[in-house]
Amino acid sequence: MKMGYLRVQRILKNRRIIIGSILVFLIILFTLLTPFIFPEGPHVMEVTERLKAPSKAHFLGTDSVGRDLLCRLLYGSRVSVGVGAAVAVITMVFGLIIGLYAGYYKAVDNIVMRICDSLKSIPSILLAIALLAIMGSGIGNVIISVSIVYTPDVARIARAAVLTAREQTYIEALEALGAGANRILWLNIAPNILSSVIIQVSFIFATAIVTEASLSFLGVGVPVPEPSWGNIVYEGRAVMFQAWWLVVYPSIFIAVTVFGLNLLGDGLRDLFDPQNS
Amino acid sequence: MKKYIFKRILTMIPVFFITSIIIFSIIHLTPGDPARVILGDNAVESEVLALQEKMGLNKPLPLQYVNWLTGIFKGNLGESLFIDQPMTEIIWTHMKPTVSLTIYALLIAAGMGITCGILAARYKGGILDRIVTLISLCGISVPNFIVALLLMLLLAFSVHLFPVAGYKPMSEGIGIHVWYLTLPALSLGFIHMALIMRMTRSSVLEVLNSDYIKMARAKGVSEFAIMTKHALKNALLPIITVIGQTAVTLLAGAVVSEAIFNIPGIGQLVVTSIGRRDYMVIQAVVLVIALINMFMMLILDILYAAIDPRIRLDSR
Amino acid sequence: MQQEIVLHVKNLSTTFRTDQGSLKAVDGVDFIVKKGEILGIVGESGCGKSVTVQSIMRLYDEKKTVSYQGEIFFENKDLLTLPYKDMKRIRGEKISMIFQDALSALNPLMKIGDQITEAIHIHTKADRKTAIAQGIEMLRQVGIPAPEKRFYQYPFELSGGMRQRVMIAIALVCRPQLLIADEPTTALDVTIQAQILELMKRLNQELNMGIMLITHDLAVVSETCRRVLVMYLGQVVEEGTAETIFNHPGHPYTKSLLESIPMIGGERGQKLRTIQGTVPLLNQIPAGCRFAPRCLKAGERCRREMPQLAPFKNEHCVRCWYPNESDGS
Amino acid sequence: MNEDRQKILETKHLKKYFSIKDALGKQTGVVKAVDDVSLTLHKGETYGLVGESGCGKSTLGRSILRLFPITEGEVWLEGNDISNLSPGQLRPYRKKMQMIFQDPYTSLNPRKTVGETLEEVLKIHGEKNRTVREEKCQEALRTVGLRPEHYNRFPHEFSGGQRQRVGIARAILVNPSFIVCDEPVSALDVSIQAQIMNLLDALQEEKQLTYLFVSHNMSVINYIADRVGVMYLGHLVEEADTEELFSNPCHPYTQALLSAVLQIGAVRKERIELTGELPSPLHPPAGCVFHTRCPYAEQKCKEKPVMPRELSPGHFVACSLYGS
Repeated sequence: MKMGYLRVQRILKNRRIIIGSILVFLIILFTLLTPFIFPEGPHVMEVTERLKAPSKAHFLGTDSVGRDLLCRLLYGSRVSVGVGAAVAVITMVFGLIIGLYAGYYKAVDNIVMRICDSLKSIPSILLAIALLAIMGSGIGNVIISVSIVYTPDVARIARAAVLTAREQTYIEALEALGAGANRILWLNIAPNILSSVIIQVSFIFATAIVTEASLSFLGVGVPVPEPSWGNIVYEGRAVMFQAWWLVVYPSIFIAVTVFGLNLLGDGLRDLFDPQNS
Repeated sequence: MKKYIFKRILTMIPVFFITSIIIFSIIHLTPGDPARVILGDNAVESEVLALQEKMGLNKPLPLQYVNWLTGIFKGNLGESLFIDQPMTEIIWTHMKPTVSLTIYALLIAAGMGITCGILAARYKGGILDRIVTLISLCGISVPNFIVALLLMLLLAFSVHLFPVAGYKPMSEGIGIHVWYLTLPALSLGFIHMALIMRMTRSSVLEVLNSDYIKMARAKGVSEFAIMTKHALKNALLPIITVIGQTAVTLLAGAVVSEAIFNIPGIGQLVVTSIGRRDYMVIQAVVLVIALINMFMMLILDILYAAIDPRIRLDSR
Repeated sequence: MQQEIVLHVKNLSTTFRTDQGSLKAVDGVDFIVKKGEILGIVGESGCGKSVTVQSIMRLYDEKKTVSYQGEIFFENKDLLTLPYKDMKRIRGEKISMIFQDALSALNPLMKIGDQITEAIHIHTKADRKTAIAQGIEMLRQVGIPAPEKRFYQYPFELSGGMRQRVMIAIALVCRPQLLIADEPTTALDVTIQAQILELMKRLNQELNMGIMLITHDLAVVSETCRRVLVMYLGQVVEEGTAETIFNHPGHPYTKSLLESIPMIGGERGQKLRTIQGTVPLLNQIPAGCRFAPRCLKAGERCRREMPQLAPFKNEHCVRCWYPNESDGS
Repeated sequence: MNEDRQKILETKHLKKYFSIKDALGKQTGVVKAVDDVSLTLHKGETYGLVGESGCGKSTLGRSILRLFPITEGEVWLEGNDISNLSPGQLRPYRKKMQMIFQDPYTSLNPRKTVGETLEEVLKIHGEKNRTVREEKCQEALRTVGLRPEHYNRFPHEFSGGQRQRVGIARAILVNPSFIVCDEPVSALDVSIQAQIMNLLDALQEEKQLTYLFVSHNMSVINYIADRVGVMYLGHLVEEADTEELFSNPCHPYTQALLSAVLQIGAVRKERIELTGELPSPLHPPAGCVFHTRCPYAEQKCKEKPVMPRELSPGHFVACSLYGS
């Protein structure tokens, strides 16, 4: 899509995008490189090395069963960032479709909006927990339930963007030309609202990571042997007072990633619609 | 005004029904038979049948739904399989801690959020503005269970300013009650404080460069009066919306804080009920929370209409 | 008698700091406003007319985005050097201003009465009761029917014309010496526009109050104003009485502007004259006379040297090396 | 006179009502935006439709183009009744009638280059071949006075006047016979206005186009229209040839409208000032809709509705003062 008018220096001048994308890039890079840094995987236990403070052997120390914290955190990032990315994509696709048709057709709008309101009135974590209780925990189910919880947010943003786009007279011009509804929706409205949807999705990516971590922390998310930032903290909590690093370092990992994503989202909003930054 | 409230209540009825259908279907679309799951695999067939009978699971689904719904209107929310108190009592006892926690967290979030947001907008671009923007950005980046654990480590464990965990009900004195709830409320409210701060700042900024502020200035109104008499009231509308949304998500957040500081709140009840498949309780609690949220949305709308004459008078 | 000068603007320049560098939206503007006179400032969008008047009221954010040069003398004080907080004694009491769209210029959540009495309480010591009485009387004076009822209503409950009158009432309730009207009738329909312009002329007589009328509509200026300034790209290119400007325009820009307006009664078949090219951006201002690239009579000197606003006939100044020696047709 | 020329467009008692529903979908009111309007346009003619905001002139233009369903009455395009055609049946007629919009800043898709916007027009009407499309679009750009290098630029790189030219290029691309111009010059500065009006004039000559020119500016209508219709609160209150209407306005509203129009240097004539406020379209006054503000209103004006009557050839007035 020709974005001719997004001049490069406007992007470079926008500090938030730069820092945000660097942070996100680093996290993704480490996630991909993990199998090379720790080829033996996250489950290696050296029982003699239990609860060791951060040292040269174990940069970030070890957990209650002697597994290296840095290794588990890196493998954990594959889960957490993976879940976040998957939720982001799913919510974007479904949110966009629902929002597009809800914004364009009044009938669809009433039904969809009532459902979104109802989904919204059930607190997100409870809804996620309830869904997980049905489907059983596991990465796939976590992704599905968190996506269900956040799709209404994207749908609401997409719908609002469609309603404003529809007021523009170039849509009326297309109708006067006899253009079909799908051509108007997908070739004219969708590309124009993509920017506000992408901004919302970057925030949902961050919130999804937080929700996954909270779910795992409540013991309903990713099942324990498989490392995820949430369940690492969940396990660390029991021995928190002897081994503070089991709680502090995962927190830093989560905070940095989510902070980077939020920065990226803010920067994109400045770039795409500067007036309401 | 009354017609407006009536109209709002009308629109809530379909939402209530859809919510109840969602909750009901979540519980009853469980793969496998809830009764067998509760009694465990080696349960005797007759026991399973008896339990099914007790829970009314053998009737067709729509009938069960109708019975459940009519039960609600009659105030009978079904009984818990593990706690032998009437459902309303179970919910009420678990509700009290969550309510005081949420209100306390909301006070912190709204209080800090609005004041910092206004100051940041008033001195746009100054150091205060940059600090507030940074705090609000970090605020939304750190999940509340991390904030909780860090607070626990810093303020409770190493410095003993606050109790590490636990809960003291109101009956044992306001001071202790609040003292125990401070860390949970702080951790719960921190993320929402950041959200309110961001929204307040952007909505005050938007109002400050509107035409009626320029007209007020052209009338000779002082900058202070512009902020207090003109800007704040207009900026209040979007702020109320975000506070309303915050209140709804606080109830969700409470689940995590209650788990960390083991406060016997509604969130704790749900998590344990889900653990032991106590469906009736899950259904009742989630429905009550949804009702509270809808009620809060109604209050929000009424507050909105009270402030904005265009809504109040339009619906004459 | 030499009418007393209310306002004297000397070599005013307003520069905006934007991310494309600093743009001089108003570049060396000079004019005077006499007591009880209606002065029209006319020009196409982007010519700096609105920036000029908002600079007089110093409505821009001086800390970050705007800097002023030149002097603005009012009651022999230079408004530009006055400390910012002292401006609030001038605004609304000595000089007040009304804007194009009353719906957005009135606080939507505040009753009309409160918005009027607010101005009274700021500038006078009147107690609550007299303020209300003054307010209602002012609403009646601007021609609002049933002012007592309207006093307690909200802006959105009134029609466009009515809201415009309320804004005028708010601006005039403290009897300022000068009213600045920035495109006051642009958003109104023809019949309502006529009513508002009639009202402004009546108030100008009754209160002997100077009015500065800023608009892009030459017809509004010709029917309402005594003296006219024509602006182009941040500069005054012609100044004179309405009668001379509209019948014997000196500057080529004014002349071709007048010829591109369709007249009722003019011959209908013949093509309208147009000005070729477009208004240059503020960061691509041509050397020499700013209208040279679009002017049919532009000579070598015009492209090299910027003409000054020089006297051309009595009470008629033009910024052009070769003003039109029209034969007074 | 214009009887022998071919009738391009005709509306018969056209009505367009918008119903206002409350939250439950119960209808609480009806806005009679266009109420029983009949007009005829002949080939190569410009019909000026004038009136203040809220009088329904834009709705009339959009109803004729069938941008929304018609409540009642008929629309005939080149002898075919298109009042109740389904979108599919309507498609061939879409090519014959097009529209030019008021606001140059929202009439073009900001994320598509001028070339893409124009080519999409031909794609919709089945022109598969890419080079043919590009040729036609470049040709259209040239006819509206833009240069080939504008083809790949985005709308925000153009001035208001240039964007309006692109809007005109889009309208003439399908060689329509009839164009609704909805306030095409109101948002433009005076000098640009003149350029666009000259362009529309030239295109009318060259392509024998018929315009329904909607505007609230009487001077613009006087210059460009051959025939004029004056609308008030959804009704066509007067209709005549341009010279006739401007020299001999009969309906009190037209007289008031003309007297309120400001003219440069014109000798100041006494002005008929309308009293009262424009009534809300939700509850239009009974009988003649103008009687609440009409200086000559009599008792009969308040009771029976008024049908247009032909005072002189081609000059219709809907006012009971001119009755038998």
